[in-house]
Amino acid sequence: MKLIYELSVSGRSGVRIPVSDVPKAAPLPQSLRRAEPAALPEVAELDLVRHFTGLSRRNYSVDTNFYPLGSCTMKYNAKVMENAGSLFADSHPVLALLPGGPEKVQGPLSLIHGLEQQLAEITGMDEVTTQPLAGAHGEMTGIMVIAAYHKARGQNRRYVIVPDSSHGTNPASAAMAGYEIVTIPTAPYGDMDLDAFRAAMNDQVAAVMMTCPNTLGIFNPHIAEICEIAHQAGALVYYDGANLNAILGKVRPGDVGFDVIHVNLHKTFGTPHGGGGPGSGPVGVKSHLIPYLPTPRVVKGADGTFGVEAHPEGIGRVSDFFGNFAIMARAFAYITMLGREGLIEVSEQAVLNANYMMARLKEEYELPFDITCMHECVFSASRQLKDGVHAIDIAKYLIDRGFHPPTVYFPLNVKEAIMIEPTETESKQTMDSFIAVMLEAAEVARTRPEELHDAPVTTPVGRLDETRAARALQVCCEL
Amino acid sequence: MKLIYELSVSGRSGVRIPVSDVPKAAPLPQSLRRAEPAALPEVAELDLVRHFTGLSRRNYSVDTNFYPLGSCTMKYNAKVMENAGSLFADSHPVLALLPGGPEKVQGPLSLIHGLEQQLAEITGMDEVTTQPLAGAHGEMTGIMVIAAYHKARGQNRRYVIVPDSSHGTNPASAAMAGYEIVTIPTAPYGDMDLDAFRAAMNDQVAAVMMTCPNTLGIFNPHIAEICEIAHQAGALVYYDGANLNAILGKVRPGDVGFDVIHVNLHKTFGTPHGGGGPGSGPVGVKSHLIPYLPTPRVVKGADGTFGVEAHPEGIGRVSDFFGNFAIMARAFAYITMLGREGLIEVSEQAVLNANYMMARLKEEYELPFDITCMHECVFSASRQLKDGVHAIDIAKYLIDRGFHPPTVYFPLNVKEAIMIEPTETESKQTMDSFIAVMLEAAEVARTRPEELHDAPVTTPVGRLDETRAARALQVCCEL
Amino acid sequence: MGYCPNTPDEIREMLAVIGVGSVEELFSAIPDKLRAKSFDLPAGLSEFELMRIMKEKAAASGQEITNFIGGGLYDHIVPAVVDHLSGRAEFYTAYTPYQPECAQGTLQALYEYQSSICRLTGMEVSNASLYDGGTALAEAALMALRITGRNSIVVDASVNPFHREVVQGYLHSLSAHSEVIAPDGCEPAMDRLMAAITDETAAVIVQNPNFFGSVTDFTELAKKAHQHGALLVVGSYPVALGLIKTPGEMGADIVVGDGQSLGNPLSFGGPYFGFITTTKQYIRNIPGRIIGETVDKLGRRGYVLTLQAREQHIKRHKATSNICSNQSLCALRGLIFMSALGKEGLSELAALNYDKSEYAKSVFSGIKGVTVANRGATFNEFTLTLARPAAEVVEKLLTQGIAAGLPLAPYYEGRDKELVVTVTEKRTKAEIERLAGLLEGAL
Amino acid sequence: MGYCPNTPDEIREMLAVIGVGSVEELFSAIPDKLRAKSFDLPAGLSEFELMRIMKEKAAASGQEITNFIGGGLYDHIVPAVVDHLSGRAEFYTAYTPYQPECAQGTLQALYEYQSSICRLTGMEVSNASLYDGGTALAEAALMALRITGRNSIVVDASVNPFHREVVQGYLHSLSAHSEVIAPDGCEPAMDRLMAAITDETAAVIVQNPNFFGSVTDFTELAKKAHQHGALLVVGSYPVALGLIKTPGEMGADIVVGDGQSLGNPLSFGGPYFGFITTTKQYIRNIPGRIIGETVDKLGRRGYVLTLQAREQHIKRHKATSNICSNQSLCALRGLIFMSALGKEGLSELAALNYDKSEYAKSVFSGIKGVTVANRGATFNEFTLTLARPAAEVVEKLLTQGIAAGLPLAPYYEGRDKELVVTVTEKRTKAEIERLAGLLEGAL
Repeated sequence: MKLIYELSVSGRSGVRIPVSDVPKAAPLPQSLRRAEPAALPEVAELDLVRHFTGLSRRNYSVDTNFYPLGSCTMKYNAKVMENAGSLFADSHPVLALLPGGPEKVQGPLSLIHGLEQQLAEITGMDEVTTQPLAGAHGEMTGIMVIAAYHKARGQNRRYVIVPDSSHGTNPASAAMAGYEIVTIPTAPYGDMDLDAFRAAMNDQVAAVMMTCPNTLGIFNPHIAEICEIAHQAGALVYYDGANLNAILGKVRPGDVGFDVIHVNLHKTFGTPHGGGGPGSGPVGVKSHLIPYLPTPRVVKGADGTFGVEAHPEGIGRVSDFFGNFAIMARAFAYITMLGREGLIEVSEQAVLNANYMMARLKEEYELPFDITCMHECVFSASRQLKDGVHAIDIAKYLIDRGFHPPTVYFPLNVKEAIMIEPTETESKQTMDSFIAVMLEAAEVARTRPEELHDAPVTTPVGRLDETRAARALQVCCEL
Repeated sequence: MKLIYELSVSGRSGVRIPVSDVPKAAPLPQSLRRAEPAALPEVAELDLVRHFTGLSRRNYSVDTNFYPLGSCTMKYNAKVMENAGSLFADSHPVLALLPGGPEKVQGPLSLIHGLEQQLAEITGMDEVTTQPLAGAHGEMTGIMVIAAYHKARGQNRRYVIVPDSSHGTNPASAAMAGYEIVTIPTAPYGDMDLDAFRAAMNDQVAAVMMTCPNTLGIFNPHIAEICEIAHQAGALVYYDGANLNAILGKVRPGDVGFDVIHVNLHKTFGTPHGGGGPGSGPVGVKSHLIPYLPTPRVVKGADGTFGVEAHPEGIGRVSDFFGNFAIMARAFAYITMLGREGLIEVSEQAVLNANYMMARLKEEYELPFDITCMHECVFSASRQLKDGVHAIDIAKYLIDRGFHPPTVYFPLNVKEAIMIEPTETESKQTMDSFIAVMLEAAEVARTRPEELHDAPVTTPVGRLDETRAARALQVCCEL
Repeated sequence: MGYCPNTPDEIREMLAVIGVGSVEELFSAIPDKLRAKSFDLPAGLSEFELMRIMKEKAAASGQEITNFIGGGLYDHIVPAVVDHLSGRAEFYTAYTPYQPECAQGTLQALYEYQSSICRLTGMEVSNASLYDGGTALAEAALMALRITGRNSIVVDASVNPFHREVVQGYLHSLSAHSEVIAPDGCEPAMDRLMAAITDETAAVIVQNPNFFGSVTDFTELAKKAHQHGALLVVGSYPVALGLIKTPGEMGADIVVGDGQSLGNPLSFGGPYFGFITTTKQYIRNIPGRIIGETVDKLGRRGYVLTLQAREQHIKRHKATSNICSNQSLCALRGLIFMSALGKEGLSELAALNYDKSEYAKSVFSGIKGVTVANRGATFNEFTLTLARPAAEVVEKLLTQGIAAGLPLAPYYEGRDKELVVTVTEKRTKAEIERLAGLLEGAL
Repeated sequence: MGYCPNTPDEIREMLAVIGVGSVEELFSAIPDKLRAKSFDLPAGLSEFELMRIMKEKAAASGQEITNFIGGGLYDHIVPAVVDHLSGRAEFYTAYTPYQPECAQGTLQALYEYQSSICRLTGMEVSNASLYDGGTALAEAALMALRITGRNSIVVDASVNPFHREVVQGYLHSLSAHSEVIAPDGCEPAMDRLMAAITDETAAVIVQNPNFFGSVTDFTELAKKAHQHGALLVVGSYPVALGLIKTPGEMGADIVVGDGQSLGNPLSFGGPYFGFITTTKQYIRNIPGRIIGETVDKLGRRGYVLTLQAREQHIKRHKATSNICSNQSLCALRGLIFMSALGKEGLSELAALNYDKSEYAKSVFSGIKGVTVANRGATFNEFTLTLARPAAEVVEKLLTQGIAAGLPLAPYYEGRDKELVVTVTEKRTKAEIERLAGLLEGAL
């Protein structure tokens, strides 16, 4: 497809601007004006509509078919959540900061407070802030809270421990919060090596960041012990909530011993991914960390009305206002609609689907950790590799057969990893049709491996030259 | 794609029904209950979403590309009209019929009245009713009004005259209104043969139905004379507004001498076609016909408020309430947004585009009436027929090349007709790319005609067996 | 004005290709004396100014009122998924599917719609939609005239009077005769209906539930009609069909109704859709479009408009109807609604309407000066007889934000104190009790 | 509960394949003592009951208030086409485009976004979005630290205080130093800013227009910064860039801002998007995703995530940032907005904001007890000095449905009587005059 700039015709216009009802003002001084208008596209509304409709049709999405992307929780979100999220379009957050303002925005303030309470109950934490704007942002916020806690105790700890199977955001976030990273290898049981962990632990460790179930879909049986070891050394334990979808109503990180958690609303709680965002990454903490949470804080007064306060000892502001509110509204709607039993069903069905997938595919695909999984399972294409077929080839074949590929080459500690997360919203039939294609791919790999190297052939473009992209660095359509 | 019924799994459910807050009632007597639940699909919301998203992607539409369907005015309608149309979702029309009700629904009543006034000004008529639900329904309503007029004069006229180039709805609507049809052939100038018309005219003729510009895109130079001849014989003249898009601000049927008009809101006035509807077909009349308009009538009181009345001598109710209101809201929005100059521009650009199309294509395609056209132009594939290529073959080739075909085989009085209406919302570029493909089709017809017989090959299905469909009559998915 | 895309440069290029000097020249075929004498409309607005006006009108449209009114249109839930899917631009900006290869989306959906509406009504064949409930009933009457070759219709007066009025106009145009049979209180006068059927009768038209809310079994009436070679036409309410006996089970020949309650918002009167179903033997007599299944050369299943020879664009004045544009998009909404609720969901929805209405009946009948007028069963509507003129009570309660019901008086002479009350699943117990309190106060 | 699709039969079949007896068995790896001690949430609701709750909250969200407030977020028009196109499910239910062959829609759109935001800011390269204005400014500061290898930032205090607070947190975490330079009334104190730049300075951060609404040319400051090997970081307001001199023209090295005003509704605080643009030489230092153009084997043009080696999923703790999910869908809205208005439209929109604001200034400055505090030019915001504490006036006017402006006091000590007033294109002349009347009455 052409670029929108390639559709542009000088003098064409799209949406009409309102006519002015005030006099034309004296112009801004020349020295303060831009030399010429920004060279934006000049297209009609219809050009726009066809262009973006056409682009949309070049996307795979949950609404078109199964999206079994491990570690991403690409569930279906009921359409009513979109309606719920759009109800507050014209509500200005600065109203809440004006004198007398909070009483004008009791609806959104009560929603934020309600969501924070829901998330606290779900995670077993004592207070939640909804300000972080994404999962990684939540991680950084959580680690900043931990840093403030240690600092308030006069301690200047230097290290954060992460297992090597962690999401890349964990070490990156801790680094942005000012820490040095200690990485612990994975032991044969599928999660962090306990001896290496013990050896790494000392009074310079500020925090341990754990994902549980981890990126292999394994619930670490030593998780309580890990928390204890950390706490004994004065370190705090951080729970990466990316995989929370597996344990709703079953385990609460707060009960297990975690001090801090972030939750990816855009994974577990009813908000779609938007091609890469927006997300929302609320952070929950135990009571000893509440003073260090960011500002603003939404509070419920004795009279039942809601107000806005600062956390005077806290880490300050991590985002401009109250977080990605419309995403939070979707999450609040999701939790409210599903309710207690519905949320438990989510995790039960997510885990059932993942184990069914694992059981059906393990005949043909190597399963490095053959134990009951939680919400996702990780295979390796190591058998197929003997025929020269890589995980990426299987992935691309799936595209030709109408499915989005699973996550491949992650987690890094499994060779030729193929990571499948079906989520609870997929039916057995959908999984069965996916499984059939996966088994077919294994068959093709055995019998006609070369066919897999050319895939995909049904898409608007074939495999793209990423090296060229990184070398040419054409990232902006030239004037 | 599978049928929704083929996705159904016993026991699966989609949207949840609200929980009852009242006691369970004693059951309806068995004899009044259905024996078993209707065998509707049992699918999850996600199944629905993928099914209908998938189906939508099997449709060509204005939003995907150019839709040059002659006689259909497939223009682009700005998205804001959709927003405007959806604002009244929970407004119950029966409110307007309750004592004290009209004051609760002044918004919609004022909109109906406003639209009626806009349309009266645009068409040059004295009063408009918005009740008819589609163009053909408007035609029938208009002819019923004419019948009531004659009856009130003690006349029982039997005939309605239509030219052979008319839309099929014209004779069908007049027949449903109880008339016998007299069809007049087309003369070489491209519209109704005047001598034959004069010969057919007598005091048993109730009405003459004209489309102007007609389906050949020709503005009849004798149209005023036709009105006069009819009026002299005591007949009324009906204007089929299907092609109104050509003459906004240029000609008003009321000024020309027409007594009745219907307007297709879904063609000219900003409302999309919906895969075949809903439409809306308001009818405008001159003052002598006002008493015979249908009930209810929205009136503006001396105090500026709006009320609902009956037309005591009128033809009664032609639809249940106030017509397809949300379609009318779009039309009101369209007229209000474009305004006087905008509407004139619509017709000017529609006519310019059609003439440009005609000028570019007439080298390769036979043009039976080579004069300045209005909003559409009609070619014939007669040259291509020499190579065994029919209009339908060219149409199907266009589909493979990404365009919707023009209307083919209509009007009936042009052999192998290819009828193109670009509308004012298409740009020169879009037309140029369509023209390129049309010229290419002519080239293929000359050089490799057999290729055209297999088209389309890029669609989910090829040419379908219509005979088999009519013979098998499988119109309902069997239980 | 910015609405049409061509720029002045492009317009100049196009005029040069055409060979004229100005756009105005293209209109020179129109004689000067025929030019518009006026075109007095205000200047245009931007979309933002427009929406300000539209929102003002919407703010004065009674959407805040608690509805206990029906009259053939019902305040039902519309699942969010209906808007989202029917709002796909590929559906709503497509034309009638005359080119089936690039319209399989619309065609298959309408085939599924036909299937669903058949199953709902218990009938064998359906078209792809008509305009609304009233015109569908009129088309059914005309269809019965065509099938039987007769010229006379018997109509139960407890059929929705708005619909009857539309039927009347259609029949009058064709000089057909109709006999209207007064009801027996709130129930159809079965004896009189039976007695009215003769060998000249093309059809007898009834509605279930009727305008007063009463539910009736018309099986015997169907038998009687068939004995005389007449057809039974039943007007029906789709949500009620989640619970009540289907016209198909009663032996109906033609079933019609308004599809509004299937996922179409009230929108001050439309658009909705009319539906019509019948038995296989009458398929060629149905008005409007029909979608049929077939295959292409490679044997791939596909859908087309079929039996087009009945239609106006082919048959012109001999067509089964003049209908061209129908209500496809609304029928699509109906299909999505029926599929979203599904087999069990529609039954549950109907049961909920019934339960709420029965609860309301029990509460209202405890009020002094209020009695329930229906002798037999009702679905989600019923008729109350009040101690005062119903119009006065309704007018008073309307000022308190509640539309208490539809007074019968304008439609049934002498029934001044009667009021049809509608209670859908959307009405809460609290709202029902609030109405009860206000009713009590108003009597 | 009906939310998950599998039926009891299917669940049984799946358990059999897995070889366990119950779903609960699948959780047996979790020690009993770790099981949830509580999960005290209410029962679920249907979507209709849910929407009733949500609409109640929305009804109490101040959407009826006439906004003369900004604070970095602006009440601008959002063309209908933005919602319709960004609402295409294929956009909003897709994931990050890791598999480019089936994500060309998102990828090409983000490439177009990068191009548009570069043109708007007058810079050469952009990433595919950050979270919001404040975090974008913080990322810009960190980027400057990386590029220069220095540890100190100079910040103009007339930069949005909300943004500054975010920057402060990020810098504090990394033990970087920042020096805040007090403004000169409503204008940046150019002398003090110049003086604060040393050979240790990584960057000087300014904003244009600044928090008080003043518009400034920072060309000389850029030169000064560059003389010291420091970068100029400019916070900008996209709609203003339709009119005012671009950071690129001034010689800025990094430009950031909040994209809210480009087609994203206020929504009580988000989601919006942050943007960041820079010059080609610094492309490898940008945080977050970048889309690049390339070709496939057949030479077909396509788009991919590029320079991923900077990012956290590859580089882990050595990444340029921890950002993973960004605000793609909001950036898409920004692109559609910029394309819908286009070259002339954005200029017109900016001019309209300027004209309305100038008109408001002229009206307000005629009120006794009101003076305009800005000495120089402003865009669509300006600062008033009132005869009474601004907080009192704002609180009073809020009860009359008007948010008169943002009092400076909480953010700038001692400026109790000052009020920043915002006038966008959506404010009508009548609304401006109404505010003038109310202001007059409140003083």
